[in-house]
Amino acid sequence: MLESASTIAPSVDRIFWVLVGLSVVIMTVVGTLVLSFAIKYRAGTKAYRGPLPDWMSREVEIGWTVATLFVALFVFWWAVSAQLPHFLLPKRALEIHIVAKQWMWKAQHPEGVREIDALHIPQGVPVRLEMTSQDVIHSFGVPAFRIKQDVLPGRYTATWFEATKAGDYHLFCTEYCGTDHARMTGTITVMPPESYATWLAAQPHGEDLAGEGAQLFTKFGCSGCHGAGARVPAPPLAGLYDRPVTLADGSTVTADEDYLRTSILRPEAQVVAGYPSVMPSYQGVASEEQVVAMVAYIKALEQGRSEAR
Amino acid sequence: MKRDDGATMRSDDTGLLAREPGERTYLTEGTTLRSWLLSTDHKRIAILYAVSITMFFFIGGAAATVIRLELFTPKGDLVTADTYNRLFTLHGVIMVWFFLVPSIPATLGNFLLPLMIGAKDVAFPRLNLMSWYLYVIAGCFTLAALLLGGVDTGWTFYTPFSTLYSNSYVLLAAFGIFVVGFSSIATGINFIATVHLLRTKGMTWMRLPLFCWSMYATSLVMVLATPVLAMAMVLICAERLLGLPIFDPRAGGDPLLFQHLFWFYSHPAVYIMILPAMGVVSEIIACEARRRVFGYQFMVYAMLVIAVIGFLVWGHHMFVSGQSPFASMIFSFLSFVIAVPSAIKVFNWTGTLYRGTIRFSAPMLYALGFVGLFTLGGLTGLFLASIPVDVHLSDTYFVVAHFHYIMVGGSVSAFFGGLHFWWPKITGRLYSETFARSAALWLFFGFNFTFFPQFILGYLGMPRRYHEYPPEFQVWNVMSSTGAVVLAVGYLMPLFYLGYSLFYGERAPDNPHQATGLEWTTTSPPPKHNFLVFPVVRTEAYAYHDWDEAPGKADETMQDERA
Amino acid sequence: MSVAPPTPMLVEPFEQADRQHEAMVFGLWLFLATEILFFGGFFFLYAVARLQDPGGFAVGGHKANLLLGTINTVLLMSSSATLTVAERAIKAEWRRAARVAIVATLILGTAFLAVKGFEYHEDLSEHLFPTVPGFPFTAVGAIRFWSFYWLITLIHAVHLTIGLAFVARLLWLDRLGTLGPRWMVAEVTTLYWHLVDIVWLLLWPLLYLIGR
Amino acid sequence: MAEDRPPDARTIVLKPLLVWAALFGLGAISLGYALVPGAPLKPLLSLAIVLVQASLVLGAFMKLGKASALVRMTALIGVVWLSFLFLMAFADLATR
Repeated sequence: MLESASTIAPSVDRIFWVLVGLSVVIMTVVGTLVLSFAIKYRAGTKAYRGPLPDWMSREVEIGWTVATLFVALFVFWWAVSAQLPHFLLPKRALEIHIVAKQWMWKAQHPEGVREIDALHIPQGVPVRLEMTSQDVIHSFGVPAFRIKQDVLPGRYTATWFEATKAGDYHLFCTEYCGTDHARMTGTITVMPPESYATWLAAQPHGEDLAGEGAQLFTKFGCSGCHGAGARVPAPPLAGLYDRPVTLADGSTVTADEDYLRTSILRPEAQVVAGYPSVMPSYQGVASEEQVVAMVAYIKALEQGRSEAR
Repeated sequence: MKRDDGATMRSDDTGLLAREPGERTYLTEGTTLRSWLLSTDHKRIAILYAVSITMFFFIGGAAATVIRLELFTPKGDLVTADTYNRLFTLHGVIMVWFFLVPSIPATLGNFLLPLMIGAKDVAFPRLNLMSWYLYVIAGCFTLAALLLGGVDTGWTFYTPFSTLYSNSYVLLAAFGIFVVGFSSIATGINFIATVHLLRTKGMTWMRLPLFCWSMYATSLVMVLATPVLAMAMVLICAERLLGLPIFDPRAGGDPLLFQHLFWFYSHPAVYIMILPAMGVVSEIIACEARRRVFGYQFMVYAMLVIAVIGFLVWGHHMFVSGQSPFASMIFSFLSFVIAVPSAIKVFNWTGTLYRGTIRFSAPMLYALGFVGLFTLGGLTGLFLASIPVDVHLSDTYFVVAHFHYIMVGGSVSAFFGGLHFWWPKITGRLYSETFARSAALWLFFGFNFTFFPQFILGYLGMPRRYHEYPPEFQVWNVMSSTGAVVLAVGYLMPLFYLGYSLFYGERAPDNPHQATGLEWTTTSPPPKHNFLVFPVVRTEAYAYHDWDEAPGKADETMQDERA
Repeated sequence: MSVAPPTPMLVEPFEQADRQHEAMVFGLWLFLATEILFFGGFFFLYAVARLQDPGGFAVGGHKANLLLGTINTVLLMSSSATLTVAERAIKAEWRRAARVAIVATLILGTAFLAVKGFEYHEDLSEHLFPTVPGFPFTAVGAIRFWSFYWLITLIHAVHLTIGLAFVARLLWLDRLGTLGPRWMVAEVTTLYWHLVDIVWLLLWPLLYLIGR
Repeated sequence: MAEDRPPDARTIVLKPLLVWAALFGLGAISLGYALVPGAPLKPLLSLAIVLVQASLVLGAFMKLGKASALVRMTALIGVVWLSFLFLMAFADLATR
């Protein structure tokens, strides 16, 4: 059957096979009852057909209804409790940025390596995927890891997994996205950490992601306002990532990747309190990959160092 | 052909439309095309609907056959990617809105509801005719969209693909669906008013046959869910026609907003498709097992609970779409709760068979097939309601198998069962039982052969809407495709023997199955105003035997009355 | 003056007047429930857009033409009142008063559409349509406000035009002289009209009073 | 559906005009309050006034109060089902 190559795969499979078992039991119960009644009470047989036995009464019906409800709620509790740990994204994880485009996947490693329709990751290391789409809704689905997450245009969606077995696994786009939806596939290559490191070093790459972001930071003129000696009033970016920010309309939001991306592309949507809304929108100016690089740079500022890890 | 319980029948063949010369039935009321196309008789409108949905059923079925032929091979070699996308969209749109949603309510419901509650006609006969014309107009728009080039958005019309990136005839199709929505709203309003206001003397709520309850519950869902679909389609048309950036992500539009509005209709829509099937199956099983329905009140409350909670569970279509974990957990919880009423119904159908006198007529085969397939379909729904398993199975062939088990295994086989069960009442003719039974068995195996392999494909991870797939999935796809060919042939069979029975079939007596129900107390086919003398109801529905009596005894008394 | 309304003309399946009356009112209210859900979906869209970017929304909303909006609200309120007068006059068989009240409703309704048309002309001259090149706003909230404004007012205007057609039908029935016995049709038409009025009563503050 | 008193000029013309005046007054209050700069809770108050206006139209013009229980239930169901859409959709939108 399907290999289970991630930490959550066994728990998903356990629920799946228990539900298969439950279904087989219920199907056999209903099947045998229907078949035996059909044979025993078919027209022409001399089986006893008196009034219903008194145990088959209202109370029995209420009984098995409540029993069914109890089984259903048990399965619900079990499924949710298995899913809860997966909802929380691990903080210490290898961050891969995925940009989906009509009919191809583009991956960016923090070290600046870029891959198309392929993703090399180390075994045994939790990997966090920050994903966005340049056009329509796609979906990052890896059956072997039992994970799937729609990739939405206009915002970041994230999921994570930790691969446990080395090898090549299918990557499918599992949300209909147009003509070549069926060809928007790729392979995830899980490698032992050492061979991942050698593979990484062998890849041709210039600056790492945050470094690339730094170059773009100056190229797009962000440093003019947000830089060290700027005279124009602009919110400071050092140490901004993951901190609460109070907005002009009084609400506070945490400065996660989504906030940083929206502030770059649609600055007037979330104006910081105490600052005029003068920042120009970079929608259409900076591509998604460039925004990803700049967001990585701003996050890197948090440790007060300009280059990445 | 004699029914196996020896009911006598006159088989003199006096023309197509009536039993004796000069007998006036709703068929003899006018034979011009105009008398059919402008008739406000609920029975004629039912037949108009039956003809038009059969046409759409075969258009949708043809698309499905080409899809399955394409999936014989891993490489996309029969049709291009774009044609394949337009084929499965055509299959989805036609089958959902132009066959399944109207199939049982608009044909059997229209024909039988007034008969079963002892009324002359539905509450608003002209609105009923307008409902069919809305359906026809919508059909023209959708067929125009398909003939001009088709739609490639999938039947779900997800934005921003449907609004910004698709250059197919989305506008025409969306307007077609907007109009067919009003057709089902009109039918829904009609049925609710009819059940409330036109029940005959003695027909209290708790004496209503379960088919009428299913029509009532379905109409509630049709009336309350369809407006939001109409609104979603207006939004798509507005964005494509006027360019208003409602779902445009660059202008802050949230693609999930459309999904919420779409699924707010589309999940109740699947209950629109299954509730009538439950009503038909309850009628058939009670009659063919000669027993009162086990737990009648539980069956009624189960249908009403399904109709209401059906509006609160739509989020289980969006577990992986970027919905908040909190909302996913709430929708998952409510999806588990709604599984319980369906379970009650399956237990009660099985309970009805206990100590019955079961006859295996063709309708009964379809009904028993329904119980089996609907149970498996419902159980796989539990898989998809639990979040971790749904994350793995979402948008794979597991989902395709799940909803085909409910819609085709459940709703279509119940529709065929109902069509066969009431065929003598509708047409006044008897069909050949041997052909009908073999077709039922053929369809049962063809269906399982087609869709069970898709559960396995789904677990292995084959995504939906793929015309090219990795080679390791080919085994199951070939199995499913051969099954589909068997199924397609199976669906042609009823056309022949039912068509044959129309012209050369035996004349049907008023009550060939000795069923209880007001529709069987009038002639078949019934006169224009249904009853020569309006019946008064004194007993509960399905009074096949007294409470403290065995079913066998009641049969003899019924025979004596008849002879 | 007859105490009860005139004996109604009975239609197909109904034999008693009160059953037919109950059926018509109940059937119409079922349709009004679908209208509530249909417009409700748009107000849901409004709520999401406004909560997403309240500031931009208010900035966009400020440019809506308050004067014309208020005039329209008064026009529609008055048309509801005149149509109620008409309906009660029909039941009391005051045919002349009914005819005057129906004509008044038609005039008020058409006036509403005229003012609306003029307002659209004003808005377009100020490029207040999101895709028109000179659209003065870039804020997301403002873009969404104006797309909602055009969408909902056009749909409301379509509903109003259909309502006007049905009210005009009453005038036609009166000319045929059958309006008295068909007072139920008049009552049902007024129910639809009042819902269109209520939708506008809710729309007016949402479109014109925000950002003031 | 006989009126309780014989219908005369009072019920046919005067009452609707009174209701119209009430609607007009409420609209004026809503407009006035909205134009006061810096007044708190403007949206809340305007919606509350709309609620009063709507119930006036429903009660006086549409006679929902005198309608049968079935009809009143239908009107209620329309609003209750709409609240399903708002509640469940905002369960997602508000907690994202």
